[in-house]
Amino acid sequence: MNDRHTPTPQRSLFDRLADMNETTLAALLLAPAFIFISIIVVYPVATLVWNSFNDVRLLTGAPSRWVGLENYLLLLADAQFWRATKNTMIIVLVTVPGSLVVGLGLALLANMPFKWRGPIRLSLLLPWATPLAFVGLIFAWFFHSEYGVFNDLLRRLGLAPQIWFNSPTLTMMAICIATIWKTSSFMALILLAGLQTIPKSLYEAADVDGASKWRQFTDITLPLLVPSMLVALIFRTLTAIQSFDIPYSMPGPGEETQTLAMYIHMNAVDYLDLGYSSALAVVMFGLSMATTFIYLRYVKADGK
Amino acid sequence: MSGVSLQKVTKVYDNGTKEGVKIIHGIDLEITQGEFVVFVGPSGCGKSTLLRMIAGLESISGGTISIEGRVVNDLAPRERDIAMVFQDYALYPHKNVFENLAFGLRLRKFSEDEIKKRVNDAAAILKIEHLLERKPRALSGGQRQRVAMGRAIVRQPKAFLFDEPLSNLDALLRSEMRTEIKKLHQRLGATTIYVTHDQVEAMTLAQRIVVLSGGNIMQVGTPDAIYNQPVSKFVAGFTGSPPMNFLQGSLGVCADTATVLLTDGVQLPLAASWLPRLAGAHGQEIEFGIRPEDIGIEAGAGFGAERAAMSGTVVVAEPLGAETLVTFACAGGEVIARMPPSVNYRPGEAATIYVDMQKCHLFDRANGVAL
Amino acid sequence: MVMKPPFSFSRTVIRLVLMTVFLATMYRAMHAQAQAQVQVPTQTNLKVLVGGQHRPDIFRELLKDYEAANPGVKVTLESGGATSELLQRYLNTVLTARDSSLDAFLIDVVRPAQYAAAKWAEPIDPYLGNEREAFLSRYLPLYRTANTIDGKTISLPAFSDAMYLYYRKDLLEKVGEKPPTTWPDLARIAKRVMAQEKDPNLQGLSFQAKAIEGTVCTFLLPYWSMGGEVVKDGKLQFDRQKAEAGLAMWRQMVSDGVSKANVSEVGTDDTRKEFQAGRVVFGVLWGYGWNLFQSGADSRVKGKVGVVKLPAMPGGESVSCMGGWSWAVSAFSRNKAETVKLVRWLSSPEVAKQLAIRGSMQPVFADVFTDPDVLRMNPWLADALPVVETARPRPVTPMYRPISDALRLNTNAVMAGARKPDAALNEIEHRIKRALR
Amino acid sequence: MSATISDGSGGGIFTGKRLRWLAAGIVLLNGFFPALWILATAFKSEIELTAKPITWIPHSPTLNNFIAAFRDQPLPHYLLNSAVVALSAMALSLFISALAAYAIARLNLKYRGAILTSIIAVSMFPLVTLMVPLFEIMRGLGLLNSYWALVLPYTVLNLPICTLILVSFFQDIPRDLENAAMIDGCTRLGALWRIVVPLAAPGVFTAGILAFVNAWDEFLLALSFNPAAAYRTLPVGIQMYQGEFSFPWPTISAALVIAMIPVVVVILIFQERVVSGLTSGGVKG
Repeated sequence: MNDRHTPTPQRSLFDRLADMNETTLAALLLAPAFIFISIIVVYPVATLVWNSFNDVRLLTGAPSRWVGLENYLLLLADAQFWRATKNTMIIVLVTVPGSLVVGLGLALLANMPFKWRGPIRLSLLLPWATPLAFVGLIFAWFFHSEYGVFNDLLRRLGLAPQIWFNSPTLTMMAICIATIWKTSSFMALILLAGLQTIPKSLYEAADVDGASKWRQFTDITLPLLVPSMLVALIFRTLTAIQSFDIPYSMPGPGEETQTLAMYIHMNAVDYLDLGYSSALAVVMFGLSMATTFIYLRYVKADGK
Repeated sequence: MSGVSLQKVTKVYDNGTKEGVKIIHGIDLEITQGEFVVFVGPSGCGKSTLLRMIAGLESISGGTISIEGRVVNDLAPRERDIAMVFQDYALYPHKNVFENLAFGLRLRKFSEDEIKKRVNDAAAILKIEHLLERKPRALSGGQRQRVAMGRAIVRQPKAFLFDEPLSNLDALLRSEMRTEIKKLHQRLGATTIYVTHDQVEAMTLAQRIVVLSGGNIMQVGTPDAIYNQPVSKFVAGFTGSPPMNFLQGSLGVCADTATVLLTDGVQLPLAASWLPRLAGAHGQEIEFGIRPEDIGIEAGAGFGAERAAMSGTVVVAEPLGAETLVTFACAGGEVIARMPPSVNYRPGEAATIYVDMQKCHLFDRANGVAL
Repeated sequence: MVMKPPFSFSRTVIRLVLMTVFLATMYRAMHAQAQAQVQVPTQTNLKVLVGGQHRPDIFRELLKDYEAANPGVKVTLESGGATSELLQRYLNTVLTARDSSLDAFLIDVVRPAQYAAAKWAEPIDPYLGNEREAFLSRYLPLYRTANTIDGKTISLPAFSDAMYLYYRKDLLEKVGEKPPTTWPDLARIAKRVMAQEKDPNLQGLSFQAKAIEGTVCTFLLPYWSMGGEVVKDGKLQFDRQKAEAGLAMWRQMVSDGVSKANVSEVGTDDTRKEFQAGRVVFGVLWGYGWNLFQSGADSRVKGKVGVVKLPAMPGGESVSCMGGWSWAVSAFSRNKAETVKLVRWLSSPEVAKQLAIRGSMQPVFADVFTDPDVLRMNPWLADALPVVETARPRPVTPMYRPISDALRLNTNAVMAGARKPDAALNEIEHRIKRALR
Repeated sequence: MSATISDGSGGGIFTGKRLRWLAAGIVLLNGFFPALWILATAFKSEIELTAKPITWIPHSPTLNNFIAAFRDQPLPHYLLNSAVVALSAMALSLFISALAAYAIARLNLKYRGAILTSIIAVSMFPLVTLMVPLFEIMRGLGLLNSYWALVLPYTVLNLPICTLILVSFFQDIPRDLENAAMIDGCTRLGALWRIVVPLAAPGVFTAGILAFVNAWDEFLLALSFNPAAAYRTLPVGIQMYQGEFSFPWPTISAALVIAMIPVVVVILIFQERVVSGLTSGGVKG
């Protein structure tokens, strides 16, 4: 039967490329990713570090000048830097656990057997898909002292309405509430994914063993969710450190509720002070790194 | 004409050291066109690696592989004009059966008519015409197996490669598909290389069996040769079900007689035909091998002239319907014998068994080589 | 593994790419078409940017006249950020990028120093030649100075502005008071009027303390009045006592009930709206309010409004905060000569007159202030000229923006009660020093 | 809302129908309330907006705000810009991360772990920190005020999550499928595009949706790199409704409603895939 062989496909240059040995092929496949990363991340980070040791103020028109650690020294003496850092840390410390708890609650609720899953899913996806800048605007409106729905609710409950954006504390509260609303839904989606990978048989076994629902939650659900939670927490923390859109849309009095990201943006775009803003950025990058390492250490310790 | 030819083929994996790990140690093998060859051996023996090297899925570290006279060392799998049936079938889950079969033809730019014709022909041969519209996940295991074979057939390649294709099927389907494969080969007459760890498949399908171990060829031969003239204890122990029994002993060789001395003082006289081969082997440590069907309970008909009696104790009897397997403890070891269903042993019972000394095998205990 | 229904990735990607390309092409085509309509050979295309608050509609009409008078020149008007800050942020990006698509733009009167230092504006002088002195001397001296940095004309004045004290003639007459000349005086009169009217919605004084540019003036008005300076010869010259007294004066207004408690939420137009609604006795506001008070459809104060210069601190002098905008020619423009020509026209007395009549924008020429046609539409301009002539420019420095932030954000925080004056002044000092380092 | 409510597994404490309704109510309220409120605001007139006490449902609904939303700003233009940027960034990041993920998941790589880690490390760099030098780069390349100014950074910022998801999906696909395709006549890359990627469709889809939403969401770079009206994306464009002196809430609400419609439609169509993609294990890294 072998009289009619199928023809061998032509070997084009592309084929030769495709047939090369695996290491070369792998290098080629990884190249676009790394070229892009070099342009968009590596080179900028290098410039950033370089700029942070220079006085680069485009507004003055003066040429940039090596100043060593001067920008960092300025930063240490800058009350606004410390305030912005404090605000950023507050947002991290409030909204990360906040969105985890709310997200877990939403995930548990959404994991219940509903007939109509569509609306439930949509309601989990909607906050996630609403751009942060919109969320900022919407919640700024919610907290408006005269026409906002929050004060209306307070009034209806017989409580005193507040001028939210006149007080740093209340503004921070409003920012945190908006942030938690926006971020808890994605958290819920990830945790929902985690919940659905827990085998039913574990709960059946626990039922047979006579464990209460609460014990099942603390002894089965929570521990098995830890891996999903950790991943979600790392990403959530990194984004919380970068909080910009929501605080930007909901400014409090003065710069009392400015975040680090906003301060960097202000120095960079409004003051065109690239040296100082770079130093700020390097500090912020340090914060992100440190956070990631702390998490990773925890993950490793947990792994053992 | 040569179908597939392997010359000094080696495979070395990089493990960080300078030498690497050698998986295949210089294989030489000629497979003639249209021949059905089975690679058999325990897992890890390198049979699958060798098959994948022929397919082009593994690189070749040394030597040459040629298919119908063309060296294929540097050709990509698609350029070797071979077809392969995988252990888990590897059907494209997102394509229906027709498209699974047609995929290779489409890539080779066949006309639509030709594709239809070939797919329909293959489907007819494999009796899967009614499944063409289905997706793989809607097929049973046996049907998937047929589709996988169909995908190979439509291409009309220079060689078929089978990688343990039946191991995921249950026993009944397995023997059915075994028959199908054999029929198919008889019908198509294509060069076929078939990898399995199942010696029954090897025995039933192969025109020639290649027994592999540790990346070396142990023996190449027809099923009959492999079964009846194993070159080593390894090959002997690999074929047959249940496998050959081995008892430890030594040789007693005189001028005109040779005897196997087993433990507990059991002595078995060897046929005279052995003598030429055993010159100077007196006292040599050996393994005495005898297949279960060559042990009987009586000196009656069906056995060759020279039988030796051994006394032993019944350990367990396993009736299989057509026969009963009886395990005896004797001569410091255990032997399994294939008995007629009529035997009626109780465990612990003493019995005398007869060994057909015409069919026995002797292996050097040090290196396992047949004497 | 469980497989999803058929899904061809490549097909989807191709579709997406095609869709994107289609959308982009469509978009480009739309644009190209819009431009093709005006594409005539040998034609000069100029692009001019104004802010959203600069009445682009009026400019568009005026530019049609220019195009008619100058065949071969086509001017496109783009309107950018709504506030001075947003407009500047836009220009910051465009100009740092050395983008040549904008030929001229309106810049706030506080910015020429920055444009000079950053070399973003093409100095006008070389294009004026011998006419230079004659041309520039027509402008109000204050505005000529404001647009001249280190002897170079960075931009040409477009219109002037200043902060005025608007007051309710009717209410003051009722209590028999004249417009106040000092801030304590103002507080006193306001309290009398409020006591007289017994209207809980009536406030004595509306001024701005929201974190907006106008709040810089709020800080500076009493500070200047006492003779304070912020930047001199590029160095900070900060008088804490005067600054503290100024802030104390404003806080006093709130604690006395003359001004609203939430003054930190009050922006420029809040003052305008409330005054217009008849809920304010005195209002500190830019010139744009007049027209709206007198002719706004829903104005409740028609014919009841007076304008005077701002009160002084006790023992100090009366000052106003100088405002206004200027035309700058982009240093990256590809048609500088044509653009200078356009900008000269835009800042000419003829255009100033039109702007004053149609949009009641304040001119930068003394004779336009007193032009009969202009005065017929805007009689108040007669009163405005002396105020404008004595207004003071905000600190002239390339680093104006950070200084502005320091002043207004801290003033806002103090007025919101979120920061102690002492801490705020420390911060003002610290940040300005840093900006000027 | 704390963990005390339920174990969530197959009913838990919430066995009663009424409690289940309560749970659904909480989730729905949380998800929909802001959107509904904005929808209601969009139909209110300026006068009704400042009425006290505020009204929850518009008394005399008006479409004027929608008209104003289209009149005051080129809203369709912003929508188009957002769509072009988000779709291009999505397509590009899927393509690049599919190649990288394939190399990591399948090929013989020496420093597999380190390579994956270094791609994921990209997400450790806060956007604002990169903004200034990126601005310089875009300026240098003359890309400010262009689609590329956003597409390039969005592509890279999506690489970590896309690569992570695709690697885990690729690893789930039996190698022999690819081998079969190569024997059938595909090149290695051909097998990647024809067999591996389609089979990883749920993962590709999840990664794509995440990439799309991330790009659709982004504000900071869009604000800084593309301030010109012709290239403004929606989040930036929406901010343009506010004036020097005013903040027209009803118009902004109407614009928000219009801006959200495409996303809601996309979610309605794809919600099944989004959730199943996320839950099929991709995101858990």
